[in-house]
Amino acid sequence: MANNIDVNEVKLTAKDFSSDQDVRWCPGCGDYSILAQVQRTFPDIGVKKENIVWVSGIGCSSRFPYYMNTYGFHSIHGRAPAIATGLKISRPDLSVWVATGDGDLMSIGGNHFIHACRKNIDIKILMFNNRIYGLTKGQYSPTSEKGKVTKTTPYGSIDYPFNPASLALGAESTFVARSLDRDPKHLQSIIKRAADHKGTAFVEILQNCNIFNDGAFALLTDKETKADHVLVLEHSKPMLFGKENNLGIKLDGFRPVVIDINDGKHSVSDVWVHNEEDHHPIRSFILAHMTDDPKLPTPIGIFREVIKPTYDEGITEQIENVTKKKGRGDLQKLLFESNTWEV
Amino acid sequence: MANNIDVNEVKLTAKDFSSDQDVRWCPGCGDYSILAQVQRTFPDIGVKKENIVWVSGIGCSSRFPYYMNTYGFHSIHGRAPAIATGLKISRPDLSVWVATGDGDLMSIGGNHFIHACRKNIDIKILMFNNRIYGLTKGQYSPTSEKGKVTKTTPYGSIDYPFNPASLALGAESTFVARSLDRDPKHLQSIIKRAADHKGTAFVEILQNCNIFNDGAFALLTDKETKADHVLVLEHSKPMLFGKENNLGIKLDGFRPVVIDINDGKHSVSDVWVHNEEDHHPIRSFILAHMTDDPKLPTPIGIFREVIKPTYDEGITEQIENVTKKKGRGDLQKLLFESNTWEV
Amino acid sequence: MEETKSNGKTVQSLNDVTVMFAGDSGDGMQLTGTQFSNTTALVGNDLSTLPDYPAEIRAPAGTLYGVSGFQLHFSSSDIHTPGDSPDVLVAMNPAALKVNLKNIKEHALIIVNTDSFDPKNLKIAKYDSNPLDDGTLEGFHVIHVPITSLTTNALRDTNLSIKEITRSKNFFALGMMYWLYNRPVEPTIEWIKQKFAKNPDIAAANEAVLKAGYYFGDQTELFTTRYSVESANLPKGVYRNISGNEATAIGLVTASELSGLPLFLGSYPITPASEILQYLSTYKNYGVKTFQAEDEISGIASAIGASFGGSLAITTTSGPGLALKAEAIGLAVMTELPLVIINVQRGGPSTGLPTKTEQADLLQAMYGRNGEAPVAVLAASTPSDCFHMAIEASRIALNFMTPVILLTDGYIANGAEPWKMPLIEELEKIEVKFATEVEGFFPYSRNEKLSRPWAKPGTPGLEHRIGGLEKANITGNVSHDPDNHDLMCKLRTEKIQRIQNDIPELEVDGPSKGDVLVLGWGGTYGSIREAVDRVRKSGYKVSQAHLKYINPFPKNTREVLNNFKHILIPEINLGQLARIIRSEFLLPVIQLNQVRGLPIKSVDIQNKILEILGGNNGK
Amino acid sequence: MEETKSNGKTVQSLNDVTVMFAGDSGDGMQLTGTQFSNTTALVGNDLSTLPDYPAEIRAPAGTLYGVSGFQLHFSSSDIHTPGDSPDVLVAMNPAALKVNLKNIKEHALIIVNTDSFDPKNLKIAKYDSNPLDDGTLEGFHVIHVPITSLTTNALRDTNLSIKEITRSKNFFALGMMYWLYNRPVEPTIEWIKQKFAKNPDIAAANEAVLKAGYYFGDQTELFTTRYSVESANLPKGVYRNISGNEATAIGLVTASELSGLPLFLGSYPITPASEILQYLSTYKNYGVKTFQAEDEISGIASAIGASFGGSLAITTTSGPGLALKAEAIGLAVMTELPLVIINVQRGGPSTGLPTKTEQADLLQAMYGRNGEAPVAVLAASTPSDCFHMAIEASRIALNFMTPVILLTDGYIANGAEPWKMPLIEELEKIEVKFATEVEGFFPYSRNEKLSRPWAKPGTPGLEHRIGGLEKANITGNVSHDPDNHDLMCKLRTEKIQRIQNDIPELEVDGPSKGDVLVLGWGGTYGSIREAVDRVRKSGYKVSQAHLKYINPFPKNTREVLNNFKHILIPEINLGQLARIIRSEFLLPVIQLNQVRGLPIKSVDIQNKILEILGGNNGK
Ligand SMILES: Cc1ncc(C[n+]2csc(CCOP(=O)(O)OP(=O)(O)O)c2C)c(N)n1
Ligand SMILES: Cc1ncc(C[n+]2csc(CCOP(=O)(O)OP(=O)(O)O)c2C)c(N)n1
Ligand code: SF4
Ligand code: SF4
Ligand SMILES: [Mg+2]
Ligand SMILES: [Mg+2]
Repeated sequence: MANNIDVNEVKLTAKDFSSDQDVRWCPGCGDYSILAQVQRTFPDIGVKKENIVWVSGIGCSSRFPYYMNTYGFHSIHGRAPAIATGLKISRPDLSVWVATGDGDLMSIGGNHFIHACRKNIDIKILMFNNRIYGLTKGQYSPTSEKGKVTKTTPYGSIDYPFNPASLALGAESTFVARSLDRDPKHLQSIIKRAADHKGTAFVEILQNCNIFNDGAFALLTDKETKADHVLVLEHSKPMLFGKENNLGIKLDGFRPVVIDINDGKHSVSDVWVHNEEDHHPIRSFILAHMTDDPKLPTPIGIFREVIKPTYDEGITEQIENVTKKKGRGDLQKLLFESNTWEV
Repeated sequence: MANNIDVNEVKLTAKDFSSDQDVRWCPGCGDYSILAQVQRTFPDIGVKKENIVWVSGIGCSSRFPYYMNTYGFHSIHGRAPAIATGLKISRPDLSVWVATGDGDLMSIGGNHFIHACRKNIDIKILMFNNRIYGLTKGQYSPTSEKGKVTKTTPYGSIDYPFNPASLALGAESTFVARSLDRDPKHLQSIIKRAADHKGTAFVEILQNCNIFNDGAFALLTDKETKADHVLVLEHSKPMLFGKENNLGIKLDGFRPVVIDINDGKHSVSDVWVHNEEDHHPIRSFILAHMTDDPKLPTPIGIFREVIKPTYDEGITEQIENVTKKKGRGDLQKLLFESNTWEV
Repeated sequence: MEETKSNGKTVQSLNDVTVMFAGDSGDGMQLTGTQFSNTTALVGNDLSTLPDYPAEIRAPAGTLYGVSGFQLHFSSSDIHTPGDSPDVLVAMNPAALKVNLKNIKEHALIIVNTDSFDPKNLKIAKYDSNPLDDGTLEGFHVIHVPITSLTTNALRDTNLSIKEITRSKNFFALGMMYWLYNRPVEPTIEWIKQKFAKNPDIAAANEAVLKAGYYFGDQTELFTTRYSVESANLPKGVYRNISGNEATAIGLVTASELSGLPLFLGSYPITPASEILQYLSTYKNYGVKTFQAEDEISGIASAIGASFGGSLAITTTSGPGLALKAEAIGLAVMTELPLVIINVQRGGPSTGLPTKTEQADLLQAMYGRNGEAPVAVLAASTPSDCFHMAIEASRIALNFMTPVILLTDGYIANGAEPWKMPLIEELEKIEVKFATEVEGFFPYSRNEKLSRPWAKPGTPGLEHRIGGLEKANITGNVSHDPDNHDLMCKLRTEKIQRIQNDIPELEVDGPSKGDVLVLGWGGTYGSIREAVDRVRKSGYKVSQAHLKYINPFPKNTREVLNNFKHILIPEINLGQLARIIRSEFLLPVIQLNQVRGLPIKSVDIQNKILEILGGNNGK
Repeated sequence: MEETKSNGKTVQSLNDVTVMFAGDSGDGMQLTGTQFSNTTALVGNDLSTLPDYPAEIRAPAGTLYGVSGFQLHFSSSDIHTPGDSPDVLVAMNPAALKVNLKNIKEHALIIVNTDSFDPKNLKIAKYDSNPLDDGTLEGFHVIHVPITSLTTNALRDTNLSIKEITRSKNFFALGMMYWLYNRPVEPTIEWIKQKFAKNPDIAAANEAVLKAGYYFGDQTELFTTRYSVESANLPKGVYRNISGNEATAIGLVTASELSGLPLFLGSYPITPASEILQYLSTYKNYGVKTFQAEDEISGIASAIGASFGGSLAITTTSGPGLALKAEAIGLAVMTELPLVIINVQRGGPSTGLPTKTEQADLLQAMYGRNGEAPVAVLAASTPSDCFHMAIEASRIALNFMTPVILLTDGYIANGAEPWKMPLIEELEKIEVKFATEVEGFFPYSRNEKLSRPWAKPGTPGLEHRIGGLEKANITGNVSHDPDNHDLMCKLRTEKIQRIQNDIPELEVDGPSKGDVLVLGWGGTYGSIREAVDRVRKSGYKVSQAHLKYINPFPKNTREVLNNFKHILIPEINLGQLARIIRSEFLLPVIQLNQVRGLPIKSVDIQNKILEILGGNNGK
């Protein structure tokens, strides 16, 4: 792990990360898988259990910390990024994770989210996107598709959804990724990469709420359809997908289009090669906006990772510099420093 | 004006839009010019004075409504977009404008801003970006450059600023533009275009705060430097700039670079042609991120304009449809409609 | 209790019964309870309900925290609470039995679904041995019914899956209860047909199971007695069963109609208030505009914008949401715009007990803002009273150009009671006059109510600016003048005070002078009323007064209170009204405070009254 | 008033003087006032200041609303307020004269900059004729000084621009006042040299002008009398002049040192609290971390995060910001994390009068949250008291694992007074013990203070989860149990109550029994103290008690109050402490309420006391 955080001596197992609390999600909820993948991954991120903190807001997803045998804080709706920010700044030695939902992070918590991204606060944000408010029983969320019929939109919603990756990129997040509750291996790899990233890591996890929005991502997870609808991004590899891995993404100007590399007209060399390390945000913005076009597959994987100093590094460095220059503060001096007189 | 709003019969003048209140900004403040350009433009936007409402938050910039002889609401810090949203949805017949600052809109008001963009609420947002908190006397703002020394950052700020256009585009704003307090003509043209846009119009106005951040945009406004540092975007025109209009923007992949069309190696046909109507957000995102690169000029003008149904249109249409289907609601029926019995 | 014979079974006539349907959250207990309530209402009983569901959406099957309950009290006479303790418990699984056992009456009737008492479920419910045969239930009247098997049996010839079949077992229980309490199955069959119109197989199955349950009651030897509860002697009129949230929603639409103003709701979902937003979003053809905002602040801010635009503007929320709206309420106070803020109180502090009831937001409603920022505070007392109080809140907001906070709570919001509906034409109109005259228009001039003119955008010549900075009296310009500020603070306070002239006096139920007055507010009405009734029945004199207007208090409040030696204030908080009464009237009051997330039990109030009266408990 | 002669002028010795420096916001009046204060402190007077500046940053020159004032009261004896009305007004322009005229003493000395009384400025100040010669100033002792020309004269040989030259005219006024009140110019010269180290031309010019003003005083015939105010008899020690905001900041750093915990401040700028954030951001080498958040909610949320991580966590704000923090304060209550919330009160409601003082957030601090969410509430009484109360707030937060709201206000935050500084080593340490033992660790177990253990992340074996849902007693697991909730609500309340054991008793200044006790809280201390002193000097008996701990009250509060026939509570609100006292102790209290954005005048309190005592006003 790229962090300045203590590493483990003893190898832990997934079970070590499981708390003694009953898991209270609905049977069949995608959150179970996310929990399992985190628990499976965490022994490998090289951080001691006691140095990990999970912070969450309110929502089904935000119950997550209760089930992790680490430090945890189930806070109030939307504020997890802000709480995590204060925790990380004050305790750079901790590995700070945020578990949140599409409502928690993108609705009420939107401002804290974009500011965390902007400041490159070294926290990892896993957003469980089920495109619905689960805990409050099925109102539409800012990621619900337009026209959605829910309890608060009996005639269909009229607002356009956020594109979470686009919003994160617009706010300059240094790590933007997407994964699926139903693709355990992929999800594990992304969690691991988020852990390794030094800076704000935003991971959108498409998650099925089988009670209020069942099948929202069926196209991407059903055996028959997923190969044709999911594009797995891999660094420095051409963007290929499809049942026979014959489909590729080609760039037509800024617009990605689908080509068939076996149609005689195209070849793999026409296919756009993924580069997650591109510092310029445009490439990742194109990837983020692929979901605007129903003809394109949905990319999963790491859209981009950029390394730049984090906020906590900055503040630590500044304190060191000032202290070097002025010496460690002496309180009595502070009091007596200006315009004093004696009686 | 493309809006469904009553048009004027009598031609008004700038003076008609000036209220009886003393203008209380500091002498020399860039806000004066913005006010003047708005007052000069408004007789031409074709909306009756009484059908215009200015809503603002708190800040020097947010004093704006007091000086406009229209309806006005000087509200609380950060909430202007939300108040304007309720006003516009409930009164689609009004032309609703938001005057705000970089702190008001991008700090405390960030969430309302991105949600207004996402929902395509038909309001016009003029953000006076002086990269500082003026009214509270000089703390840094979310648009202040990194390393900025201010009252709250005596050793320099450590956070990265927002790129306002990038944030607006990430949140899917349908109209994104930038102008300068010190370029009256340009500013007038942009205000006019914002008025004409049906949907959320976001206009960043770079504004000099001569008290707390004097000269922040000097490069872009000083006679000697501006030609080389400002790129004026014009629809379907090649992006040329420079004292002799000999410099152009060429696209190198996704990256804009500066070329000299008179250097013998390049010609005007190498220059990227602006298309503000491009529906795909990538082009405008590249423009927004030109300010990341100090070698590039700062674009002003309209980054993009996209037309799609607004929220208020959606809600009006839905009400009409439902009413057509079910008939205008009858309250007595509503009461008696379900499971009644008589005693 | 009369007894007659019918169909070989004894028929016992009861005055009132409290039934608890309890099962897994997936067992459909809320639906069962609601159907039983509706049918019970149709047969003319008075009734009161208390749904109680877990915070989890679908807690894992069989767990104690996953138990969902629906308590229902019905009677042949006037009643006011869902009953302190159930006479009958229908327990669909061991967890439901365990959770409710401590709360049911001695000798209560317990109907259990024996099929679910298998080792797995017993273990999940943390039973070491089977309570059905280890003596746990001694003293109760227990009836063992293999509900799951009987349901499966009834549907063995259908093509439904096992999952679908077992899901309909609640209808078996419902049918059985219909038989037991002598109610018709037809209304529910009607409902099933409508509800599952698109799925006739399921409709047919549910109907079959419902009937199977009913016939099982009739034929089994397990039931030797059948009960009848005569219809209550309610005032003449057309009734429906209504919950507080629905009544609130309808009340708001009614206020919109009475005032002639379009309704705008800006809101963010939160339990237990979301339903008001949900109901209102279905009323599009009443011209209602609902806006699901990005958060509570935007919810109220959008409503303030709509109010500025001339709508009847509403925002709805619950506790933590009200906290978030505090700053914006202050803006509405300063700009003197009409605004109705509805707070459905739930258990706090913080996220607290989100699905439980409480009355602990009164002081927040009164004082939870910076500066001297008085608003009107109202509280609804029963589910159907929410209708009237929603209209009252709107009327006061519009007449006095002020924010009004209407407090309801989780109990009356989710609970239901029969409601004699009004005729709309008989309701009083709400007069609203927008300013239109340019001559003499000043945004902060005032009428005799101290209310300022409302000039909405679009009115030529009345262009003006308002905002959160202190306003100069009359002109409404920004003013930093010290004396003006003092004056304006006092004017705003006095305006709220003058609402006293426009609200009913505080009524006393019982003698207007005496030893004990039980003073309540909001959702405790029923519990207090029932306690007072019972104490009176045992021959004591006691009076009740219930505050629905808290800021300002009704004009005669001091007079009412001064006429009693003791004032008892029961509240589901640590004494918030008591605090206000003490400071307002300098009267020592006796408090009864329980903060248990549940309605206060009538019996506890009853005992407290008797204690004050000096009688021994319960005599 | 002794008189002596010196240098051909009479020297009159005064006990105390109140001076008002007033001019355009660009005229540097705040700087002038501050310099005069500092020098006055150095010569050993007691003093108290009241800066008063417009909400506008640089209001257009010459306007009435653009006037900036600095009032300063200094004395040879103990004083407590910036003075009710100035004895001397230095008016740099017509607007400054007009704004202050109604407030100065009869026969006051007025020094005017005659150069600025030109037609343009007179018009902007809305004077129809020149007040210097139309009789307006009759009865005052007016001294005409062409300050601008004299300044220009003094600098005619420099290379400075006209703008630079006129900008230094405030130093002329300052020099003149130094001469008039017999204070040395050297400290200011020192300061000028430091301040303008990088700009020696400006430094030289300012020094020259300062001296020019001084000599002008000496040589002109306009002044026939010079005044001297002897140094006050202050307790021995090292002093500095300190404002409330600076004292708060230093107090917090001190608390960090005393507790051994790193300081974290999460805050969002807001007048008049921003300075605390600004001061703390300069203390990087004390390990202080300041985080300028995106809004007030993030300010407190980040502090809660830091508190969970084991820091001494602070958030600072003013009224509207406190409203925004309400929900998160509830979270800190439920999670029982130490947190200091500092609210520098300003004029409300809503944006109100952002640069003025007020005491109207007391009820918000007490009750402005959903549910039963008690926190400790403290209030500082004077600028230097902010230092002590910041430490007290930190101590209570850390010892009781609770949020503490410390109230200060714009007046004491911006005002300054001489402060006898403590020796750090003599201050009591704040004991903090983090949990480390795995054995027997339960997140919600409690010690005798009812405080729960603080186990910070990084401690092996103590991994645990907290949150905003109701907690089970001891284990801290989520609990929906009714009885547990009731218990926890009561435990949280009792915990705050137990703070009584750890705070000083309420002291009575004056007889502990009597007719009148003047009870105050927070920033009114000085006004009350001065009023009480004066009433006593006229031979009456009156006592004073000042509450710095409001929730809980000191243990002996009831006893103190019961010993007096009348309790007078002066407040800069509509009676917020009065309301609490009435409900808490059922005592009728007499209120004196002014909401004028300014400190209450001592004379008004004095008159009220006399009225209660039955004396005719002022005897
Ligand atoms: C201040 C506040 N507002 C509203 C709520 C109600 N609330 C709880 S969770 C939630 C939405 C949750 O949606 P999401 O974050 O998508 O989580 P999910 O349940 O879908 O996992 C809402 C609106 C609350 N608890 N607090
Ligand atoms: C809730 C709240 N928080 C903080 C403030 C203090 N405040 C007033 S204006 C402002 C920032 C203004 O910055 P900006 O929007 O950039 O406006 P400018 O003055 O620079 O035009 C702040 C922090 C406030 N009035 N209300
Ligand atoms: S409601 Fe949806 S998101 Fe919530 S636990 Fe159930 S299935 Fe999961
Ligand atoms: S402080 Fe800056 S932004 Fe504000 S009025 Fe003055 S110059 Fe303009
Ligand atoms: Mg969700
Ligand atoms: Mg600004």
